[in-house]
Amino acid sequence: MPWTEIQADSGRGRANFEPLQGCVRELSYRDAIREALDQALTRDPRVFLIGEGIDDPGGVFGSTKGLAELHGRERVMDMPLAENGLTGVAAGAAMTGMRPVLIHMRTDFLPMSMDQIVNHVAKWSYMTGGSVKVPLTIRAITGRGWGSAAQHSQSLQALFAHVPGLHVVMPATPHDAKGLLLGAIAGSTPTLVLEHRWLYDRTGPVPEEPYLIGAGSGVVRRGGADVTLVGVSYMVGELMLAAGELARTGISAEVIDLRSVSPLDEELIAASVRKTGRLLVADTGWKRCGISAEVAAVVAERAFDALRAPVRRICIADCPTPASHVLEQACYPDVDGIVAAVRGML
Amino acid sequence: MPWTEIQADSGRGRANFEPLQGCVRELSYRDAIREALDQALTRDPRVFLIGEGIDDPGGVFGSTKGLAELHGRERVMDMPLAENGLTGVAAGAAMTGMRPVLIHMRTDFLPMSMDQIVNHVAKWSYMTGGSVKVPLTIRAITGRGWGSAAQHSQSLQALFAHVPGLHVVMPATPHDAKGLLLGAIAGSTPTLVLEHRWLYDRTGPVPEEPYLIGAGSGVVRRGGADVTLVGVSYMVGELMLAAGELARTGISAEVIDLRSVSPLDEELIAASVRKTGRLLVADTGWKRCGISAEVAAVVAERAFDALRAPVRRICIADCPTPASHVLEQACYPDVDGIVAAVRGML
Amino acid sequence: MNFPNLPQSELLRLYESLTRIRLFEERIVERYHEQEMKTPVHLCLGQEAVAVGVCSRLAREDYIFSTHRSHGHCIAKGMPLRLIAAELYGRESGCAGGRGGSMHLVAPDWGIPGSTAIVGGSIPLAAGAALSAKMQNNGRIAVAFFGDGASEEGSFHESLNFAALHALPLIFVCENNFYATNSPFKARQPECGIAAKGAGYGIPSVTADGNNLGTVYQVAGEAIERARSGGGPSLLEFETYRWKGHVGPACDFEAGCRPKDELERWLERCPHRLYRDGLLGSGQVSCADLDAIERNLRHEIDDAFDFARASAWPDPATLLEHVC
Amino acid sequence: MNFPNLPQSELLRLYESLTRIRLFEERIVERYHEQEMKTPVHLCLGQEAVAVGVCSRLAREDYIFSTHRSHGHCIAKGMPLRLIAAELYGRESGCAGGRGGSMHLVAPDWGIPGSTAIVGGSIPLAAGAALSAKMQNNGRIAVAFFGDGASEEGSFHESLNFAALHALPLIFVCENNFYATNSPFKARQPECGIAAKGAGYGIPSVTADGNNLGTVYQVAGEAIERARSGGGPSLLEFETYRWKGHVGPACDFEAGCRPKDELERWLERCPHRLYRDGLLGSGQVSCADLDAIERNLRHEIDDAFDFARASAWPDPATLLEHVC
Ligand SMILES: Cc1ncc(C[n+]2csc(CCOP(=O)(O)OP(=O)(O)O)c2C)c(N)n1
Ligand SMILES: Cc1ncc(C[n+]2csc(CCOP(=O)(O)OP(=O)(O)O)c2C)c(N)n1
Ligand SMILES: [Mg+2]
Ligand SMILES: [Mg+2]
Repeated sequence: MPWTEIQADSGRGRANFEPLQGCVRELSYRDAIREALDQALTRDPRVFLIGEGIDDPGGVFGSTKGLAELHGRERVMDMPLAENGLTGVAAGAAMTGMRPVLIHMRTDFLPMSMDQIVNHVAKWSYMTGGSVKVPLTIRAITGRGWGSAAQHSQSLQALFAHVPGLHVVMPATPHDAKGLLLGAIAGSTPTLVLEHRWLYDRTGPVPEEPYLIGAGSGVVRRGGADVTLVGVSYMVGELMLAAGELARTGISAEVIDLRSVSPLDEELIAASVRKTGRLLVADTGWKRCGISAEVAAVVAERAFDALRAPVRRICIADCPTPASHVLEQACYPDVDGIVAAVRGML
Repeated sequence: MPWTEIQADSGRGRANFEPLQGCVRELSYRDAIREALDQALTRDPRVFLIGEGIDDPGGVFGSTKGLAELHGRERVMDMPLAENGLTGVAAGAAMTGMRPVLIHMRTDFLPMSMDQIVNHVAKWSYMTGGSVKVPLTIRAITGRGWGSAAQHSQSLQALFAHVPGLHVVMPATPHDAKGLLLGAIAGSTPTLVLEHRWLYDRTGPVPEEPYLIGAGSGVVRRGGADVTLVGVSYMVGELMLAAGELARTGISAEVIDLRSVSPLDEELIAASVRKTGRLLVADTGWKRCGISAEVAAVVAERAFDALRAPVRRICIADCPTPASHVLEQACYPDVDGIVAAVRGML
Repeated sequence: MNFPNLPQSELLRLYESLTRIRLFEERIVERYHEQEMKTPVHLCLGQEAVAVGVCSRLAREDYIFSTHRSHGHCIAKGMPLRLIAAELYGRESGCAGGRGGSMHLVAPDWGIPGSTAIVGGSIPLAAGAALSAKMQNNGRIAVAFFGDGASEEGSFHESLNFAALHALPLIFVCENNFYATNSPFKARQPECGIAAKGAGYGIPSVTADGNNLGTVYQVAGEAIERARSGGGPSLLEFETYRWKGHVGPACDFEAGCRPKDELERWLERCPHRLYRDGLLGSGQVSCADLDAIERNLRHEIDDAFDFARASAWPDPATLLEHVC
Repeated sequence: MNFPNLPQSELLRLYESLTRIRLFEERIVERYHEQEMKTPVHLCLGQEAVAVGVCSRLAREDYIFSTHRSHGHCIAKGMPLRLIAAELYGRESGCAGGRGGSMHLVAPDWGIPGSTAIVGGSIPLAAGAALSAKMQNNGRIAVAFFGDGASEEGSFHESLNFAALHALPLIFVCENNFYATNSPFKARQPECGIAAKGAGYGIPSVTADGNNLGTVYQVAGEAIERARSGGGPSLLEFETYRWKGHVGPACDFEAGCRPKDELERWLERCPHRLYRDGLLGSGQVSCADLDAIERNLRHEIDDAFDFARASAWPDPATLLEHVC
């Protein structure tokens, strides 16, 4: 079992936006994903990738580019357009000794396979009394912009975070993209790895050796005393920018990158809010029953007495994504909105 | 348009658990649903019902019993086992002049049709700039108990409440079952009516004439000063029992029946918590990113300074539903647990 | 009666399996009213020959994925009755530790990675197991059991296409009992039959008598042989009939769910009696041989139910175990 | 060339429609680099004959449901170019007020209740419109346009079954361009063809040349006639080819997505040139007639693009309008 040789990295508390100690190599988020897949395919014969067009010249925005040539089309498989059925196929393979990575170009295609994900994959371990595990990894990418509109821009993490039996991780850095993906592939829990298209070109330090990050641990990206800013995925970078902006007027913001929305690092959040007394949550998805609701609820349960201001939630607008550029801009949250919200809390 | 003759009933603040003024007729929740369907079919030729076995002798736990004989099998249609496709069929019919009511025996079958519900039905009005509406009503029933296990007992309202473009209502009384269902059928917004199997035999006053309850308004079922208990569906009755129990030791609980989880009656909740300073939310579904999270978040946003105790959430356990009776009992929340939680808040 | 030309030992093995299912299901009917099996039961009485004919041709390592109506498949595949009975009784010693109940029978050691109560769900899962076997080149094959209703789900089409594309070692076994709950076939499908769907994918497909064990044995054998030798998937539609209501131990024709004479016609074609008559008619065995087998089976079933009822309940403190 | 034997006016109407699509798509190619159309475009260059052959046989009230690659269908159905162009430019005057973009063209007044970018989604929606027409007995029929990729989705199978069961006035029109994004047909389906799927449901099904407008016109006409007279659904698979990349105005063979000689072979079978040559060869029209039509069309397109670019932006304050 090649995975057992790899040290799991809880990563808690380390600011991965800073250069990693001793790690000088920079990689893009895209290449970090690709490296993780390549290493998993190389080290573990049980791993295979499957997805629509993953072996084509584009290679899922570059994240699978060349892997079919390296590892063969039996292990880097194209598939028919049949998301639900193929999720079942991948799950059935996972139940019988393989470690599939199922890849979707858009998170929007996941609702096609909700039956298999929610009713089968998430429940199989429990329904079988733990006797059959489903070590399935599902990658899906959320985009933004260029008029992709309602069916090609969704950020649906809450639908999966709601359902017990799944892990849901959302890397914000190249380092975490590699580690969380390898952690998902190595683990025995079915895991959704939700990536953000707008992070693909971002670069950062990524160790060459394989390393695993398990689901469930957030990290403090920046320490602060006046307000806790909690975010996921693309919004973490926005929060970091907002924190920088706020610092210029003397407001000290702590930024938490959840990395995992299921399990959720409740203690990290609660401890921070107990310190700062203020909470703003920024999510790439919708508000109602979303990740931001859960984070707010956790704080209302665990740190209510520390709260010195109303909780604020910064999410995508409560509508399907519009196509027109001017509406898009109104729909997506931005740094100015975050900064203004924080100022309103003080 | 027969619907315009019917007075919409906002219902806010009326305690429907008490006999309605001037209404003496009692009906079961099951028969209230059946009456609503019968009246809709009678008054509006655009209405038709479609679902697996809805014309059989059982008639969806009695809720459609005899309607095929009364209105014909063209309007009370059996269908193939093809939930996603048939949701699309119903949606296509709704886009072109009909008012279908699609019926599922179990809420668990809704994930099969998430693609059509989330990607099509919920988005069509917006994607078409409001030019094509989808007046589709989807009924689904959640059960409990008798070892139905993980795939036959889910309460998935949060998955739908998360998605803009849908209304999601959950009647707790026979009166609301009729009014919310008629409201859904009469409206132009696609609406999920989520019923609870354990309420089917409950009786209560139900006016004979058709009446509409729109989505979005909760009701205070019982006034109180010390704690706000917010619930939906089957949990409302449990909260009422808990409130009675608490009253015996001098604790005055206000009970809110949300009736609608999307839209959510935020102001009703916030106003109550501003008065009582304490919030407990009871849901039939899971906790993480669930209805209880949203209610807690709304309070953390809108009434944080009134809170005098941590928010408490009482939900189904964070696991798929087990089959064994002894595990089932541990999995579902009960009145004792609610009472104990409230005592812990005071 | 297409009675198989087989060695006596094989004929008796089939009889034993067929009878084991029959008696086990009858025992559930007998005891269900006690309300100690607190789980819905979807009995396969009347349909046993499909399970036996198919599973008797499989190796223990081969995979089957079943549905809400899984008892027969699992018993025929060799799963010990104790594991099933204890699961029905919600006990810790059940195959899923009481978490699954009747609809989620599982026994990895007997090639049963699980069963699903979502109609159509078993089909792509079995295709996945077949893919897995192919990738691991371990010589195994997979069987998807499903009903006529499941053939209407998109997952059936998606799996047919994928299996044909990759020539997977997979057998699609449809038990067409002409009903999905109380909905008759003709309210759900045009009269083309289910096997007809296979042709569109180039998959060898047949419709056969599911109440004739000899026929099932033969048809399944050919498909399994083809799958094992790299010939790809097959689709087998077996016509059969369920005797009891969709769920529970009672009949349903009194409730108006199905015409009584339809049931009566099918009762005359009882798969167990047909096979037993053929067996006795073949002159290879005596009544006494068969009675002895039945006696042993009754002991086996007594033991399973006793074991189940004597087993401990799951500990509620373990509620959250095995979620992930 | 199966050139249709039709009155001159009808022949010219077809030519006009075919050319309108061609020129409109070419205009997008011309202007897309300006980055003012901020929406992905899936062009139908090379596939126009299917849209024209089918839609020219429909009444304005008949329904079509289209996909991400919908421009041709909507234009052929009669939707004004202004509504499309303004939508591509994200303007308030677009068919969806700028909310839909290129992939969600809609025009209820021209029988277009909408288009979906979820592959396979258009099929059950069209079946629903057909059911609606049948229930309302209003004489309308519905068309589901979809690609070869969509035929792999379960929704295709579910819709075939439902349409056959209820003899719906529905035409399944599959544009088989042999690719889904960059995945070739043979990586996704066995070599049975898509029309072969219809037989399993008793649905009349044909595979035909989608680049020959005459053929499409004839085949579609027969199916539409059958649907309108209560004869139920048909499945039409039209073989064709897309000239541009899956999305955007560029070619994709340089990127290695498809072999260049494949494209070249299909370019030789340009549906527009084939039809134009046939038309001229028929002796019924002159080059000058056709040039006049083209000139008018260019003005129509100029007008549409000018209108679009001169139109107001949607007001961000209306962001939350039309959600429900
Ligand atoms: C996706 C889904 N839809 C509906 C149901 C409810 N249901 C349970 S069994 C059943 C009938 C299945 O019929 P068939 O596949 O023919 O199997 P049979 O019961 O006849 O063995 C139905 C509709 C379900 N469990 N799953
Ligand atoms: C359900 C779903 N899966 C995947 C995609 C991504 N996607 C968009 S278009 C397309 C190819 C569709 O192929 P086809 O149906 O043949 O239509 P074509 O583009 O060739 O016209 C794919 C895979 C999608 N939009 N929806
Ligand atoms: Mg059946
Ligand atoms: Mg194509």
